[in-house]
Amino acid sequence: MNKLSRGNHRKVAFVMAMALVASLSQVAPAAAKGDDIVILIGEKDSGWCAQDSPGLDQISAKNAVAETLTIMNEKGKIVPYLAKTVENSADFKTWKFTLREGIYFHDGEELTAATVLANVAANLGLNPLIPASLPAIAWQDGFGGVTSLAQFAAKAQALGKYVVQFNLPAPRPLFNESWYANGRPVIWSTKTLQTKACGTTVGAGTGPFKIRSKGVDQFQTVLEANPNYWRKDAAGKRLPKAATVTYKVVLDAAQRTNALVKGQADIATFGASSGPQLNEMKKNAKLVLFEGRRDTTWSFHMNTTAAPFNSKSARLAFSYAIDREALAKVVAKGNADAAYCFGATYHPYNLSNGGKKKCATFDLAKAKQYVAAYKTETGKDLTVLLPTTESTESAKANQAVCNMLKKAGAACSLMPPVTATAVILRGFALQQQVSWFNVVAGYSPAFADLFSRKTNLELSGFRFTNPGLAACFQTALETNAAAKYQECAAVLHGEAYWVPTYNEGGFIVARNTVTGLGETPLPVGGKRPVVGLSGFDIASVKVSD
Amino acid sequence: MNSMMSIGNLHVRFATPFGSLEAVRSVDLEIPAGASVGIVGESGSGKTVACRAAMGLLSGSNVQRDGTVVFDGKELTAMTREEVRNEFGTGMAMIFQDPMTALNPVRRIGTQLSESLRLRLGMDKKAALARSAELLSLVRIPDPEAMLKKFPYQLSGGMRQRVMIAIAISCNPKLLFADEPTTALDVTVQAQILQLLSELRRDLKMSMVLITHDLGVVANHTDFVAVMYAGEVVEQATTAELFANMKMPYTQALLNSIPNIEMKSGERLQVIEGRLPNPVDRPKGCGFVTRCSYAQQKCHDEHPPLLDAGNGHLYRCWYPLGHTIARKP
Amino acid sequence: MKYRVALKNLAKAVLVLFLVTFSISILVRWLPGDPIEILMPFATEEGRAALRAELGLDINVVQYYFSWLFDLLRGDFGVWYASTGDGGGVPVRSMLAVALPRSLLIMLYTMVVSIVFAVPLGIFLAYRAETRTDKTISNVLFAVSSIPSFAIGLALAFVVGVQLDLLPVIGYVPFAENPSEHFRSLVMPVVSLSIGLIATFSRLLRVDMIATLREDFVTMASSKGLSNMWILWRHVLRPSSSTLMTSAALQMGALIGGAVVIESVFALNGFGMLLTTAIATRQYLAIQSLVALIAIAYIVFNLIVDVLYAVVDPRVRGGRG
Amino acid sequence: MRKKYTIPTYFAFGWLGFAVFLAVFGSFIPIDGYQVIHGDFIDSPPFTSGHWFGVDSNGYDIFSGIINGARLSIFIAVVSVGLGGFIGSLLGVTAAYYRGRYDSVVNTAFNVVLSVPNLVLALALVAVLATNVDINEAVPTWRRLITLVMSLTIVIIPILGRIARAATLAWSGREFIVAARSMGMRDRHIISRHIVPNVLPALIAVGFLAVGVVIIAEASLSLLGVGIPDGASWGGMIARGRNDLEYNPHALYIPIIALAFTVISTNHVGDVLRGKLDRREGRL
Repeated sequence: MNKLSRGNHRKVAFVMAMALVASLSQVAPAAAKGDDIVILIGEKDSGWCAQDSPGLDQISAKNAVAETLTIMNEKGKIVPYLAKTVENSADFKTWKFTLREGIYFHDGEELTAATVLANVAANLGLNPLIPASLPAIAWQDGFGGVTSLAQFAAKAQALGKYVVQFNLPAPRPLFNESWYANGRPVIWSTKTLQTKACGTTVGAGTGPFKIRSKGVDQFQTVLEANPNYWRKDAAGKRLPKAATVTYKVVLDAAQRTNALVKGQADIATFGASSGPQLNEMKKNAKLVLFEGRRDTTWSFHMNTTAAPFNSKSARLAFSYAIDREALAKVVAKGNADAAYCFGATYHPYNLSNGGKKKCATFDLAKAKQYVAAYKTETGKDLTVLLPTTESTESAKANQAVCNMLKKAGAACSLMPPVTATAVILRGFALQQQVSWFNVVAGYSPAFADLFSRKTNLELSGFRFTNPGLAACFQTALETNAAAKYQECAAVLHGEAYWVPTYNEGGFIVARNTVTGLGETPLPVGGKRPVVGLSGFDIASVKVSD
Repeated sequence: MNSMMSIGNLHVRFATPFGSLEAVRSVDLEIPAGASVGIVGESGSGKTVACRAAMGLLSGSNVQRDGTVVFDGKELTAMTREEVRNEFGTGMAMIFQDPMTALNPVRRIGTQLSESLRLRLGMDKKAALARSAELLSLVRIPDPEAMLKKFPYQLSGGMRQRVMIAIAISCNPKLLFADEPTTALDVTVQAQILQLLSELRRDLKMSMVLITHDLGVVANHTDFVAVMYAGEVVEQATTAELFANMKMPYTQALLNSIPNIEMKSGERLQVIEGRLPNPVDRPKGCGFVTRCSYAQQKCHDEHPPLLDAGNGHLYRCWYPLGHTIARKP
Repeated sequence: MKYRVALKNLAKAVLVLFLVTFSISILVRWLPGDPIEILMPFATEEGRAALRAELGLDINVVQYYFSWLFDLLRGDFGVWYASTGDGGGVPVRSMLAVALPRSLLIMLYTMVVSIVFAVPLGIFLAYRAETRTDKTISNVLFAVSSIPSFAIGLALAFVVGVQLDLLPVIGYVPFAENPSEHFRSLVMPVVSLSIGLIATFSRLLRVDMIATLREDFVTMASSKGLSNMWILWRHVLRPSSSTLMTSAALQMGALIGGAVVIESVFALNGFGMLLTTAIATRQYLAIQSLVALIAIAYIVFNLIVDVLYAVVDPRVRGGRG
Repeated sequence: MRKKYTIPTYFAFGWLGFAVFLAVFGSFIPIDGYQVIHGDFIDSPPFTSGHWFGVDSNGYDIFSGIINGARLSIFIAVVSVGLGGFIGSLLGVTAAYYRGRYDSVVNTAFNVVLSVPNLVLALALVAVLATNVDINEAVPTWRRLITLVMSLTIVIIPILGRIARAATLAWSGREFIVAARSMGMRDRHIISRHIVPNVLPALIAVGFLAVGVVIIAEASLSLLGVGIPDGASWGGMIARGRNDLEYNPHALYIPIIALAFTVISTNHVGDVLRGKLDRREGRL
């Protein structure tokens, strides 16, 4: 026992209480906001330049800085944007882009035909400083596989200071779409293209905002208003309206929700997989939700070059095992539709679009049957490995799928994110059995490129190596006929190369103090959609506070 | 007379972070068969280390032992660890100073006592336990059967020391080291234990080395005495010779520091002033010089060799007692 | 003499450091898959060869280790390869410049807060030892120290952050930018990390202080008529704090990497996140350099505590000889 | 005199017994497996009929998940602490007993492992060991489990090894060890009969604490996505329920409570055991 006498323990308690009070009296008022907009996104910044492959969240940030020649309006039509007009020959082989005059990059360069040619060359990997880019998937074959600047000069030329003409070897009815490609092929200034750090920390575009800082840790990008921005609002007033925009990366949807509810951010983006959060935010009077059209189909893509999905039985077993209604419910909580065909019903690939053809379905008995068939075929049990990312949503959704597969008698486990991330870095699904893939195909069938072409990227596991199917899609691409697309799509479904799971529209949630989302008219008429594939129009956004 | 153990030129050095420490320096010692030899010295004088080194109980990478030890005609210092181990218990055994720490607190007396019988003598469990009970009665422990089942903490100090002795003699050793066997006990028990040891030695025909700081103990229970100071033997003789003809001032100081029943009340007990020299950094002269009331300049400058006063009486002093030299004021 | 001991300890620390970094070199080589395929899927042959040389895949692991070591000593922590797959990237050093200060500050605040609360609490409990108050609080602390910090963090973010609307739920604000926001942004992460530590520390201190209170010099001080507060703070605290300090040093090392989960809960993107990402994305050079940093920090903290022992407890200073 | 157990002690033993019971006999309880999706009950609160603990947002019954998680969490903790404790104390005890170069090597190895935070170490080990060179080949669940257990074992080895070493150092200086040697006992005998019985109480007590550490470590690894595949452990349930905090708090808190109760109980039992096992020594 203690040798101290008792009595003044009150003093001890008092000292402790004082310490407690002293440490809690730190609370200070929140910082003032004004024209500073904070946007939370769920994707890390891995670079914006031609060679990088940002996802949708980062593209929306990137498009606030750099813009595309064409753009998609809220009706889903591709219209000229940095280009004033886009003309094509009747055979879709010659395309002429006339640029707007008087547009200047953030570094002072004027937008001219020469700038556009420099950008194309960079995207094709002809700029020795900038390696080949991902948009090249969409372009390279269109240019007939050019490998040198000399070859390139024959295909693309400046017809004047503001006019560029492309001569293609094969018909490309959707060449103007390739110049949009969901906001990817932006036009950078020539100096930017010649910097090795292009898009990582620096970048001069024509957009409403300039880069103030881009964190090397990939978690924060701060933009400031471009005073010389070329577009004006409906009243002819100067844009942009905000002084600064901060894109903060917060990987977890629940944290984005918390921060938004608290007012730590003005706008945040969400996928339908954040269903519980979305449902809760819908009830919050301080928040406004915008949902895009449900035309993004989350699908499983099978790697047909390796076991087990080189076997048709395995693919069919997988396709029949997935209870799409249950999955949509688990993942999106009513914020997405179960998907049986590619895209929404109006999509040219969609087999039920004006047709009577059937898409993939859920059928447990058949799934079990094909699992057994695979066993007979190969002597092995069907074992599936699903890649996951760090996010809770990913683990949740994949686990639900895994359990569906187990119900059908297949073995299934989740690939841990530490492995999956490394694998994904090898170039999408280069070596995975299967991967989630969102087919952003709402208005445009351009993703047929993925099935039909050879590129320098050799994503052989990623694309179909089925020559017959590739030819089918090539023809579809050249004719742009819905019937042809559907013919190819029927093979896709029949062979279960792709397994659609659910359709989502994507969400943008803003606080009710935010105004101007999707308001600015496009120069050629129409508007950008609030929830589009390349981000909303940030130029007109303002916070009233 | 047969020699039971003969220690020649024994050195023990410990490597420490502060340099090499020589705990035992050039010790020569003869232990005749059947005799009892006392080793006397203050704590820290190296007596325990010397004995453990002689037995081969010191181990570790920081210990260096030089010299020769011949036990029962076998040269221990030339044997492997395993061969030496085979001599333990049956050849030589040791009784420890503190029976409190020398018994394993978590094991029963019976287990601890019988394990050496089983492991060293190959007895079966039953025989070993029976023999254990005999051993306990040999060391005069009442009700040995009940004692076998007890844990060390349930015993008094004297009882524990008896158990220690029983363990040590369990395998009939030829040579028994008793390292301050009574220091931890109270005075009445001390006498009983020493008496017991002497009787056991006689009955079992063992040799014994009795390590102590108490010259009084030595006087009653040993045949030969070696006095150690700072790692060296400083005086050595038969017990009778030593007490009759003391040569070392240090031995005398030790004798004076024993409490005496005949002391008058109020009379101060003499203590040896000062400290042992730093074992890492020894003075070059006599180690006792700073504490010796007879010290001269020569004692500071030169280390005294071991001199022979006849009768096998060895001492290490430039100015032994009996010389007529003025005491320092 | 004492310098020799210090030098020997230092030599041991350096040896441990060497072994840690060398083991990591080997471990990194074991990571499955061809690093070139992962870091540079789109590179040219020359680029691949260059990266191969940079990662030391063309030389044996020993040679590679030493070249990495010399780079590290020169302050070159290697390159963080961009996901572009062309072998380009940013220096790990600049990534560290962003992430490290955050984590260090969080650690520092956590330690300060934990000790500031744990010491009075430990003293109070020791003072009231074996009373009902002590037993109740001790049991509660015991329970609290068993709750994982992320659980506390998640609950705090929801209740204090969203429902009570008191503190920000995400993000980090640098001190230079806005001092008051800086502290506000770190309150919840620090509290979630501290609660367990406060419980652990005060329990440790309580036990040691109860032992010290039994010693005679306390009776002595008491008999001199000194007040209990004075005795507790001036006489008892110092000799009772060695276990607390040891534990604090060990926790320091663990906190550096262990705050990973809390960093993800509050979207702080500090050192822990950097390290996890480095492992996930096979940033070979970065993994090595980051782990080496942690090991260095751990070892330095332990050396500092050795010195602190001597400062706090003179017995350590004198007792060595 | 036998000290009476307090209420918390009864609770701790009771809970651990219950958890072990669930782990061993959980599969005989007549309810659906944890993987069954109860589509109609998604997000049901606790005490819904048929679902005592409610249903999480994936449609999994939480009670069933707790039972299954008990099995995994306890298996992982017991095996890795048992194995790590065995290897660690083997190394620690022999190192402290034999000293010398062997001791330096072992001690340095412990320091090397300890200087990397255990979560980082486990994460790196899982990344290395639970990945196939051929990505197309699924890493089987048993291998993931073994990898996780191995990683946590490696984390535990130096923690318990150091304790064993320190305790052995203290005990091997005691006279009874020298006494045993002076009687000609073999080293192996001395270690197993004289040192281990004395070191064991401390090891068991710390071992129970380590069980708590491992359970939390497994949960943290799950939160980082490298835990037990399919999120079947308590940590996995927490990781899955994390985003549902505001909507289905029970999906997060029930596994956290189960986990915290278990950790509190193991810690408490560790404390009680230490007191009990050390009593003989304490009386000396």
